[in-house]
Amino acid sequence: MTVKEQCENVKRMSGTDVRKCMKCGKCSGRCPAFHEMDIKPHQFVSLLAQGRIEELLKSEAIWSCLSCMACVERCPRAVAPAAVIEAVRDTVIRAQGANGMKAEDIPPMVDELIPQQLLMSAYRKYNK
Amino acid sequence: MQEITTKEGFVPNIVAFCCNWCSYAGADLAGSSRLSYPANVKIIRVPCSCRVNPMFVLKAFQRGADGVIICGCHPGDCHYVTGNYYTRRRMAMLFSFLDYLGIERDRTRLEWVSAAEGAKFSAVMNDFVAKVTALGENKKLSDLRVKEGE
Amino acid sequence: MKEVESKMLERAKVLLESGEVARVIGWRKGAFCHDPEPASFESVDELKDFVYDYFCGANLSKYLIAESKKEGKTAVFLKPCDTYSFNQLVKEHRINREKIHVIAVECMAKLDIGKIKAKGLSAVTGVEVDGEQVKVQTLYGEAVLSKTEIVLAKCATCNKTHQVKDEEIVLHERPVRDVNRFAEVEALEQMTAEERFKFWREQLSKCIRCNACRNVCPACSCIKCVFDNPQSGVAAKANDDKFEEQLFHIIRAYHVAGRCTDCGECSRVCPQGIPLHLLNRKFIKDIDETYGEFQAGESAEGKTPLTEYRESDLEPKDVLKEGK
Amino acid sequence: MQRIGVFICWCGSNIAATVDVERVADAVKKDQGVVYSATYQYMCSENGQQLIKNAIKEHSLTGIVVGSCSPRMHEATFRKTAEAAGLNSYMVEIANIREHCSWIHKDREEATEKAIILVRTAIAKVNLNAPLSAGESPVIKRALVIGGGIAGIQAALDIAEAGFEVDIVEKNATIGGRMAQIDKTFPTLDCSACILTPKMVDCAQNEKIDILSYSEVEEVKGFVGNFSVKIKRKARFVDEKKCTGCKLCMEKCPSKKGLDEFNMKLNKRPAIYIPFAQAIPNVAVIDPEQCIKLKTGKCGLCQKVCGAGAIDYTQKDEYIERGYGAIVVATGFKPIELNAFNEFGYSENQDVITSLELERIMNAAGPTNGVLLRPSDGEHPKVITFIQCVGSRDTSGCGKPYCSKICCMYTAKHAMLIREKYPDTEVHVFYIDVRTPGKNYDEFFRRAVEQYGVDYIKGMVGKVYNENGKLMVQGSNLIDNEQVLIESDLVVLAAAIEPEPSVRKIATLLTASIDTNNFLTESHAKLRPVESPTAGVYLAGVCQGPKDIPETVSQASACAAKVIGLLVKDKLKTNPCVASANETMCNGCSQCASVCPYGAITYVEKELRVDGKTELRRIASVNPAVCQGCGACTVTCPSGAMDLKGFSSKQIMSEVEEICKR
Repeated sequence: MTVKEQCENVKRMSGTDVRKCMKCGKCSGRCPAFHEMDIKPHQFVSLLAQGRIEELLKSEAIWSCLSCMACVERCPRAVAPAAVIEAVRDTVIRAQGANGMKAEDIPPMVDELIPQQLLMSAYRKYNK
Repeated sequence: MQEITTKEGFVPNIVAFCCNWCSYAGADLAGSSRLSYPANVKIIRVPCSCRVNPMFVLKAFQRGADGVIICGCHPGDCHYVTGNYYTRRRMAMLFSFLDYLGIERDRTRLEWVSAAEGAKFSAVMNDFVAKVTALGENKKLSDLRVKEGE
Repeated sequence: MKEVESKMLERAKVLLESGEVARVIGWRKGAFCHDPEPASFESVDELKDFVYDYFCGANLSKYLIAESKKEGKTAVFLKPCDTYSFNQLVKEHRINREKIHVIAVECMAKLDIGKIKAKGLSAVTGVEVDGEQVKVQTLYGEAVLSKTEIVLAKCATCNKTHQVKDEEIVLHERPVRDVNRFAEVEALEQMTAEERFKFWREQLSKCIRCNACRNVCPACSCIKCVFDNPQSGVAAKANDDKFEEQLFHIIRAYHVAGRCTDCGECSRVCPQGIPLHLLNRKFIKDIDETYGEFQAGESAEGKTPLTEYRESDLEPKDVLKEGK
Repeated sequence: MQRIGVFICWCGSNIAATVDVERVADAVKKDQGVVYSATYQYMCSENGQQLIKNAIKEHSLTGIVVGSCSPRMHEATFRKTAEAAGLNSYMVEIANIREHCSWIHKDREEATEKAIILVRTAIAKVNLNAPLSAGESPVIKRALVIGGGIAGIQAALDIAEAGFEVDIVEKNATIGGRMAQIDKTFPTLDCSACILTPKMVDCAQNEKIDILSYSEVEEVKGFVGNFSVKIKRKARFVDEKKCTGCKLCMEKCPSKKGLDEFNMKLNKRPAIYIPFAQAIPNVAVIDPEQCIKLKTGKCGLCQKVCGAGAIDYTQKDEYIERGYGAIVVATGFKPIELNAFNEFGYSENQDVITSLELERIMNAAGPTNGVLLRPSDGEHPKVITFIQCVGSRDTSGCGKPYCSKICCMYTAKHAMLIREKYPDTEVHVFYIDVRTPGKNYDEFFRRAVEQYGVDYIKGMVGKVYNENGKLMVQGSNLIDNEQVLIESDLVVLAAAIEPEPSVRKIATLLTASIDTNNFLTESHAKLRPVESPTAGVYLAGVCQGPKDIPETVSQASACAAKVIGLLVKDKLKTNPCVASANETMCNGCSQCASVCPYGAITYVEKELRVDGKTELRRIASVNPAVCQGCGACTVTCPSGAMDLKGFSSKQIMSEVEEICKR
């Protein structure tokens, strides 16, 4: 995948329109993991908008994000920084070698307590 | 001009309804910019595209027009605030209905042309004439009746 | 149905006798068993010809335009589908609601004598309906037909319920039909343009401009029709020998678009058997799909789809694209 | 039968080079109604017009067709020509054979043929033309201003200055509006009351101005020049004519639980009160929710102490009806509700306040007599944090998508004033952008930073929370890529502003259009910015869009100029090309009225004689002074009873037919 394709892919996966960002920084203003992040939530949006996906893929911050969604909740422009981080994280996971979850793994996992939807999303998430 | 009805040298007759405030002025601008379009397009000035009654459109076809195009201000720019929104619904429903009757959909068109869009006016007319020419003479709309001995 | 009829008769008598209403609008026996006609009953005496049976398909709502102008109150029997037309006419200020007493009556689907005759039966003297079975008595004996095959086109897809009632006479629960009323329209849409053209050309060529569709249509209630008005520019004149019927039917369908309640009377009365309701249903379907579901006559208030708009409405070319 | 003259213009070579003008004139000579045809080099010239005039007289023409340039160019010219020769100006039709023909076609044969068709189309139309005359409607020489804030005050003063009577309808007990609540104004830092209250007094003293305070518009009928407005005068339980404004009642009133609206509910006020010291009219009002006498029947202290005998507990709402020629809407704004913004803790913390509340706290006549004390404990705050764009530029659905425009400037003002008065205070401002377009505006903002040392932080606050009595403000500092935590004593939110909610009702009453944010829509964003699309209705102040005081005042004066321009006329000429319904064909179905953007169509019950019978019918009636002639109604009318003069169905049909003849 080219950088451009990767960028488009992350944008699509995140479902967020990074051009809507007005660079207010409210996301980073609220982020509880801010100090642990090498790239801050608002920078995820900004760097993705600039197409600097490689920096994001190398970021340690994708592992520090707590997915608390405070940034999504607070954004006045309905941009979702956490979704961008999640999309970058998924991209990294998927690139780490083949499918992370096989169809045959599913039956033993099927437990009445696990929502079907969760399995489906996990399957979608950990596979190419 | 001699009557040419063969498909080969067919020259369609087009009636264009233009609203006074935007599209008629757009047509004027096309004129003053010398942006040509075929002479078989003849414009009728109406105050607003919402003045165009479907009956006018059908009458044109009945009388032998090969294509009818309605031009108005862009949605939101109507001189009368809301006129073209009504036009849009009316014509959307009428055109879809004509299509349902099996009448070629390229014979009707609704376009938004502002007073500044002389080039668009000319381009739209050229394109519309080309499409109608390709369809050939309008037989369907002028007479739907099954003829004796058919 | 007999029970319903006797209850209706009973109510009509009481209303007339008490002077509560000046007249009752219902159906009167015709020359045959299958041609009852709409009638106004002004005295108990006149009620001797009152009838309500499986051939009472006529929509009585349009008569109320004139009746509500008369002195005194008018009672009317309305089937579910008729109440939509009634509402629409109230909305358009054509009927004075206060002067009408609406008695909602059950319908159970009406029969199409044309379809019965098409089954090869003639000289029909009576019918007996038993669920899906219809026993048809004729001078030449009895035959049993399937009801589905001989109901009026408008009843075949009807799931309407009473929208207006001042009182009701409903004794049986009507089965809910699981049918798509747009199936025929969809079938036409699936055809090629040429096939559609051929279909409509054949159909509309049958038109003899008898104006029955216009006269029966509750939405076509103009005091003066454009086709009768030389000022309109569309009134038929001797030199209009082309495209005349088509123009008439297109304009008619357009004029009732957003107002047509799909009562199906146009097709019922057409002596040439033209499926005129398929013209109106196309508009209904397009409106539903493009501007959101809308049933004319469901309310006696509010705008109709063609007298309102949204800034985000589709362009005509996109409506065509969305369709076929 | 018409007698039509056809005049084909060469337009020098503009037309004549491509169109054989003689052939055109010749071709139509025998057309229906045509009795004369001619060509001329420049038909619009003095000589060309003379040619037309002479022909009209010599040939007793009843209609003319001019084949020339676009009607948008010279239709008015030729109409005047016709009128000068005694022919009704609407008996003129133009065939556009320049812009729509000679200029776009190269082939002379083709262009000539088309020109003939275009001229014939115009002939077909003129055959059906009927003389039209512009109607006249009288103008009531009185204006109504809805809203008594600075916009309404300015508009009223300007209109009165020109000698016209003006009524100001204000829903509150006093005029003054939001500006009266403001402490100082940017960028000059004048005291707001010092510049506003003299204007309020001018209004009260101007004999042309009638202030209807504590009143609301209930109903509007009529049209430009001729509005009839029903106004509700709410019961204030105090006789306006008798009350001297001595305030003795306020002292004696035992019910002191009402929240002082003027001070943004930061303190209490008695049940009988005058909103503020310089109120106009300076008359008390009783809050029926708080008044013991009105609620229980016992008390009546104010009546006892009132020397003027002004108190009247039996007062009822009254309705008055007045006529106006023009209406100015100046309903103003309010700050948005902040309930949706939990992150700033406005509802939980008393010391999180809005900027308008701060204005009152800073004001000498405010709840703290102008001393900066925080609401919770009356302590002097040492660290103050301002947050801009609270609810502005917000597309998430919580706030408003637009920029409220005034917040950057007033925040700079507040920051500066605090730093000046209390130099020991630390002031931080969180900003997304600082927007300061305006004369001396950026200089003003820079002064706050450079001269007063206000700390501007580029970033936004994510959370405000209370920790041990301190307000912890957590936000981002994007310049330093840091997350900051500021321990503050007071947090001030620059809340977005929105149109005063009552404007919706006003817009409906006036059939004035309103946008999705409840701002009234102007007729043209650039060229008619103070006029509503509804004729005779004008817009001033924030009801049309966010703006500051100088802009509001300019707009109000512009409105006044428009109103004066209207009121000086004794009669208004109306466009004769309007819709009208044929009574005998009208169904009265109301469909036409539902598409009319101007509310020009009403219904009347009328007795008609049809076929020898008399019938009472409901019939559409178009007000020609209001109708603008778009024709939307004509297509909605199924019976064709509704038609448009000058563009009748029959005329358009005849044009269609002519074109289709080829």
